[in-house]
Amino acid sequence: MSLLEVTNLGISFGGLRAVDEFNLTIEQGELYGLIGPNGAGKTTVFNMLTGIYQPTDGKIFLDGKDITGKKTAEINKAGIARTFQNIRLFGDQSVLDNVKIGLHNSFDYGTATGIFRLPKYFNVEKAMDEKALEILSVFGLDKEADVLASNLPYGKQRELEIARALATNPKLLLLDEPAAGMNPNETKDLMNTIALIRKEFGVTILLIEHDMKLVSGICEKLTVLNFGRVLSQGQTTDVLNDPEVIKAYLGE
Amino acid sequence: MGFLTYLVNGLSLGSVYALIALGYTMVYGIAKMLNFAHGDVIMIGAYVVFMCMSNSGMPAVVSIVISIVCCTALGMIIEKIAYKPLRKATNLAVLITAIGVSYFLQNMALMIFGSNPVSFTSVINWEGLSFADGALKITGNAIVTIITCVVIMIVLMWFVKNTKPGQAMRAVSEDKDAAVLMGINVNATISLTFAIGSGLAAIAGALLCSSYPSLTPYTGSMPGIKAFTAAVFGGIGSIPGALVGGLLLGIIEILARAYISSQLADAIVFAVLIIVLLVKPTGILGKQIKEKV
Amino acid sequence: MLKVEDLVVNYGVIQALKGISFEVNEGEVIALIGANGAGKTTTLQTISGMLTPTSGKVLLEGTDITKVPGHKIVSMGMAHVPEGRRVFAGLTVLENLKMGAYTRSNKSEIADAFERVYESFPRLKERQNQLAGTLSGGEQQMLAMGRALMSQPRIVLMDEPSMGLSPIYVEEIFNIIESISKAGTTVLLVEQNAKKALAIADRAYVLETGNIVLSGDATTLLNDNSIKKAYLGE
Amino acid sequence: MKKLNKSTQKLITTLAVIVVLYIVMSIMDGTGNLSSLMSGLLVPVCAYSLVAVGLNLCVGYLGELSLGHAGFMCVGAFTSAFFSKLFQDSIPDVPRFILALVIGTLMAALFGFLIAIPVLRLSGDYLAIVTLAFGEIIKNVINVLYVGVDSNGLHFSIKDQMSLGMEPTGKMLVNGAQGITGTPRQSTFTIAVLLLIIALIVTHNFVNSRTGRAVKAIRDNQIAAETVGLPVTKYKLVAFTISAAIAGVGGVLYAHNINSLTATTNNFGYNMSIMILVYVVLGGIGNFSGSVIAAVVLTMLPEMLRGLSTYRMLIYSIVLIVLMLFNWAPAILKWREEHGITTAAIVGKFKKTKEVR
Amino acid sequence: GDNSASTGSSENVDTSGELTWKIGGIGPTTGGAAQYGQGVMNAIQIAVDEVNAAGGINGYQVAFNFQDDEADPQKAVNAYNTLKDWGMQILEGTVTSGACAAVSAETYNDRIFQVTPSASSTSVTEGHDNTFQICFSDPNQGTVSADYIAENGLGNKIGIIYDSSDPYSTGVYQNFATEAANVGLEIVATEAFTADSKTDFTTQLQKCKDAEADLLFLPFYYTEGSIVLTQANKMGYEPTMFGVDGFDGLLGVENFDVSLAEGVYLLTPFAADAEDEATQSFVSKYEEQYGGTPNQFAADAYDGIYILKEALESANLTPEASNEEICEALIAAIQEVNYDGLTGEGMTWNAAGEVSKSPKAVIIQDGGYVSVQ
Ligand SMILES: Nc1ncnc2c1ncn2[C@@H]1O[C@H](COP(=O)(O)OP(=O)(O)OP(=O)(O)O)[C@@H](O)[C@H]1O
Ligand SMILES: Nc1ncnc2c1ncn2[C@@H]1O[C@H](COP(=O)(O)OP(=O)(O)OP(=O)(O)O)[C@@H](O)[C@H]1O
Ligand SMILES: [Mg+2]
Ligand SMILES: [Mg+2]
Repeated sequence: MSLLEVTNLGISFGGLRAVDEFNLTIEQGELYGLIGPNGAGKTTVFNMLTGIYQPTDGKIFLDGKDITGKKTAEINKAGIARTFQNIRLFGDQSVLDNVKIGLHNSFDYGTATGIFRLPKYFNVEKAMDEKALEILSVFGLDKEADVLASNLPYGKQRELEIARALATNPKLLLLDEPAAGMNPNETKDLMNTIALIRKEFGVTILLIEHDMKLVSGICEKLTVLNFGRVLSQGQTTDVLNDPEVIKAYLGE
Repeated sequence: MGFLTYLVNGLSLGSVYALIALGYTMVYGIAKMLNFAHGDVIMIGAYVVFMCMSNSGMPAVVSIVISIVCCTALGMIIEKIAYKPLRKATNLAVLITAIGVSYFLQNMALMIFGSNPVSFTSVINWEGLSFADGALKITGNAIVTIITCVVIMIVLMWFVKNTKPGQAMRAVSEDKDAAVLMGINVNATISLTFAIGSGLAAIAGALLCSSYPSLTPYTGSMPGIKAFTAAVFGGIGSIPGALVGGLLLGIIEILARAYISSQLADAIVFAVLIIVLLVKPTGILGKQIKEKV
Repeated sequence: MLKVEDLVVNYGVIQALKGISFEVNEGEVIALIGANGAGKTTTLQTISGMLTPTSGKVLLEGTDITKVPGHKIVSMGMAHVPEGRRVFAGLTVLENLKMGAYTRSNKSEIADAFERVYESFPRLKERQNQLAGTLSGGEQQMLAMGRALMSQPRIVLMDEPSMGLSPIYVEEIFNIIESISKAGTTVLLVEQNAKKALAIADRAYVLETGNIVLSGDATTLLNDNSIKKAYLGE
Repeated sequence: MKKLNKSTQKLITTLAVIVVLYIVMSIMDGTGNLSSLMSGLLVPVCAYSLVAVGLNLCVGYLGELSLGHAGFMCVGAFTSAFFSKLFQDSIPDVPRFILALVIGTLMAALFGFLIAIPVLRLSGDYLAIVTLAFGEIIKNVINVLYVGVDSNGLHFSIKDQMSLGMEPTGKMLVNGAQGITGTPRQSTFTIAVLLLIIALIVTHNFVNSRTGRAVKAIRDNQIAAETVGLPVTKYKLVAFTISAAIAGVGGVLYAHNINSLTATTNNFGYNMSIMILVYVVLGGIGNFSGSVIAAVVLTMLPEMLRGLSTYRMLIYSIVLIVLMLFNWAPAILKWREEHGITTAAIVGKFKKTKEVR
Repeated sequence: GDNSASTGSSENVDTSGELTWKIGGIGPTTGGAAQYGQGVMNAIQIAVDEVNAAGGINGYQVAFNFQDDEADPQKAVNAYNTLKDWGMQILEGTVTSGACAAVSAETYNDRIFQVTPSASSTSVTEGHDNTFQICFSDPNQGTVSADYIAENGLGNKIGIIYDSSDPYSTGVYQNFATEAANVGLEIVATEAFTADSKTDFTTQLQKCKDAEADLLFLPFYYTEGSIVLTQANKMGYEPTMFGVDGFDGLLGVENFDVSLAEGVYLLTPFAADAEDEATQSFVSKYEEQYGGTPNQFAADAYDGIYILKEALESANLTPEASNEEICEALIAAIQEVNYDGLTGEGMTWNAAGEVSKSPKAVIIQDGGYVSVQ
């Protein structure tokens, strides 16, 4: 069974058909790319996969389970985590706390335990701190654990967002333009990090990116969206050589 | 006939709310602040009209013009001293300062005008219209207030949509920093907004006290709160929303008092407000902008 | 045309710019490159008056504009494509573009500007009446760029204008920069895509943690090994 | 870890200061060295502080502006006073007060919870106006609520006293606009300080717990909070309910300190809600100790200004504006930083931490 | 306009050295009820000045200190405590019922003697042996009004409008309604308003009009009264208007068209245009010092000082006595007092703290009060 199976997904905004008849199958462990011109509907697909938008048509299955129309939080619990095209961190909280919020559902103690500081509070908090630092260290962010998230430079914020998403222990990780605003060297580092987290956390990754170096460098398969519809789908090299794709997206 | 009478009463009460709400919404929509002192500027405006008209015997129109000038200046001064320094602070800080300004104006008025109520001479001399042999009366005050409201609403909408300063206001309301990058003078724009809002307050003061003729230093505070409610009801920031919200609030208040319970009318008005907002979370005409992710 | 002298900018205790100086001549395209957090955005924001420097001077055509309020600087002929796009989310695309032309009053000039922007970004024309806040990331970037061009500036500051754009549009953006430069507009360009930026720039400055560490002719820098290694990813 | 310690440290400092003040005040009061005015203000100040702490949880951590917290205070006050009146002669003082406290708190929490379910779907100023509306409804209903007791049991009316149909010997418990008169005076300074300390600890522990973190996350970015799997509605409810409950405790204290409990605009209407909001904002959004300081200072201020006679409220309003500018205007803050006139320097160790931005 | 606010000084007898009587006053001098509190403050000041000029009470001068309570119970208690710190021995206050109930519990505990010029609710005096009212109590006013209307056949169908958020107004209304039932008056409409909506009475008036009420009973203050009269006039509704003591002051509203008040009955112990010398002297002093016409609140307050004086003199007290001694002695003494003042002749007090004076029903004619007893 595939990890993610999307059939005939569609959504309209007023008169605009932003996504139409979108199909996608991702197998466990794949690193999958979603590309396409600006305004093709890529972010909208992410929004539907995570329940932020309700699709007007189609079905989404994760691990065989139908998650169409579920609430965002439930979808996350079912195993999908994401980052955002415009970074959305908890800016007024520390880097460490950002990750601990990601860990929220993996560790448990009740509100009353917290208010009365029962022993369980201290144990669980300690375990959360350790786990969070462990995740942060993958990104080399553990040294900045106490810094306010909004004071991090842009690139680090993107990494923190990935760390936070990983903390929710997802099966599928959605990354929306993770390399935007990074220079080629930083992008290279990011590619290594993505490879590393895939190995370490065993997650499947679906990413949107306009940086072809990153896409061709790490994605195994690609889907190209154009005007809300699938233009091409398949192995990365095949897709990138598809004349339609070159014409609509890559140029040259 | 009873119902029609109540409806007319509701309309005339509502039109006063609407007039005040227009000023609220104007300032809120552009400067993104709840100007809790607005009601008190109205009170000052009413006193100025009263002084000019009843104490100095000037004609109503002249009095109102003087009052508009005074209130406009007052609004701009308040903005400059109390609000402008907090431009970059949280909105709540300005809200609290506005409360301070509200207390200040009330107590200032108390010192100057004393605590005794004065009976306000209506600025409108017209008896109004009378239908069905006097069984249904619409007072001149009500008619003038409603017409004033509609005219002001149309002018404001036109102004904001079609003039340069209006455009600047919209840009400032969206994003002050980006507005600067368009070459817009944010301070001047906000100051202008306050000037307009306070000028409207003068008119509102004159018409409020013409319909409800007792004037004290605290006259503005309750209508201020009600009008704020009306502005939210109609969709705060929306100019036609202020009109609709004000009128509806007035009508609901009167009908609740007439048909349900005069003791619980206030509670009923607020309950209706809550219900409407639950169904339409951004008010009747407020635009619902879903954040794009 | 633009001269920056010994600029120091602080965010509270953090010193983001530690006294940088550089110059942009009339008609030039100057690239400002540097890693994340180097201070590029801070530099542009200080020039256009969004930030006040702790010390130092900014001169525009010889006049000191350090203390001039932001909106006046814009009316002096400077436009700024800000980081993070900063489009007016609640206004339509058309209204956003109109805002761009706020300082202009000549109707036919504005009409021309519209035409040119629509020509460069046909997508914006298609979406004239869509609220800017609901545009896709790339579309918003186009709008930010188009809005800045609406004022027909003599000098334009661009903060990562190619960010989030698809490869075709990245090409397009650089073409546009070249063409407005040809038409006489001076450009100060901040770009992560240093290779492309250097390719169209006349000169470039390299910023590192608040200091200018290198400067020179763009083609020379493009072939500089340390630059290649640090910023071009080669 | 370091940050947590810092905020705990701050809490401990605050509590230490409160305890010291408590001891000093109690000794002065006991030895007759405290003026009647001060001694009379001890309990009300604690009550207002409590409500401010409750509201600060809502404004500072939930990130929602409530203009109806006086309503929750009102619920706490009236339900507890009602209970105390009803059982004035049948339950001994101490257990009755404890029960009244529990009832007032729970009722305020219940109202908070019920209000929150619909209200938290709204945001920003819409939420503010609905909470304001709620507070006004409570006030309005209490003003026309008549409850009496006689040998036939309880009688209720929302019209007037006559429609209760009571026996002549019956006792009025809630008498419309006259409210509740003769509530036993049981709020002592000791109880008030104790409750305030508990509230400070509870709120501190809450915002630094797993739930509190989630609440802050929701405040900072609701969509992001949802995508990391936080049940947004649940946590908003929890925070709002706790916030209302604390306001209710303030109400209980207030009610058991005054003979005539009425619901007017000034003591339980929007004027009071706004006053409490003033404490919260002036003291620092998210800064609980700050709320307490602001509540104390602003309650004392008009009393201290009594010597100025009619200029009193005028001066008060000017001081309020100046204080706001002094504490919030960015330009002044910068100037203060440069000249070392920080909050820390002014109010000893009560300094603002990073989390209180 | 009148600027009584700025001239009202609350403490102007120097208390240095010599022993004085310390009399405190409490009432709203700011906030929505400020006009009532300021009137009381000014009147007490006049009385105190007169008493001092005439040699004081039992040979001791009187020091007077008035504190603002914004008509709020808690603030009233604060004001009371401020006065206690000042050394107050006797309290004349507070002006409004809700606040007064809170303070009278305090004076009761502290054993400080208290008279209130205007707080008419029974909750003020109930269970407090030390508190005495100078104004009519709510039950008194309500009952007397109903009786008077019935006896004189002023109206057949009665409409009532009252302020349901005000203890005073509800108190009078309830007693009126109860007594009305006893004397067989028909009440055809009972409408309320609240502090939050006290400017628009058109609906309430309309409902009374629709119910064909020919007499409106209006137990509230003159500020709202002036609006009710204006709005009824605009509607062309002309029932007999019957106010209680709160209506006194109506004619003093600046710029008010007094012709609207023609034929209004009210129950007031005081008429500012009365011919007697005491009233004339008081009114002229008031007008001279503070501007504006004093109303019944002021007159009651003025009487209050003289009543205290009489009681103190009959008990033969000096300021050396403790508060408690003064209190106990005055409780006994005031019940023996029989005082002729601005607000009534032969005023006496019972142990419950209620005044017995004959309420004067007056009718407004030609812009002045005409007694219709
Ligand atoms: N809430 C909305 N209302 C109206 N139109 C919308 C909304 N959200 C998205 N759109 C439109 O749908 C289309 C797809 O947007 P989407 O954000 O998915 O594009 P994208 O493929 O992510 O593009 P980019 O690469 O530029 O980020 C765009 O044309 C956009 O304007
Ligand atoms: N508002 C702020 N408050 C505090 N520090 C800030 C703020 N804005 C920027 N900084 C810090 O100032 C330094 C320079 O930031 P700037 O945004 O100018 O960098 P940049 O070169 O534009 O980086 P990027 O490539 O990420 O856009 C960074 O260390 C950043 O963390
Ligand atoms: Mg996108
Ligand atoms: Mg930048």
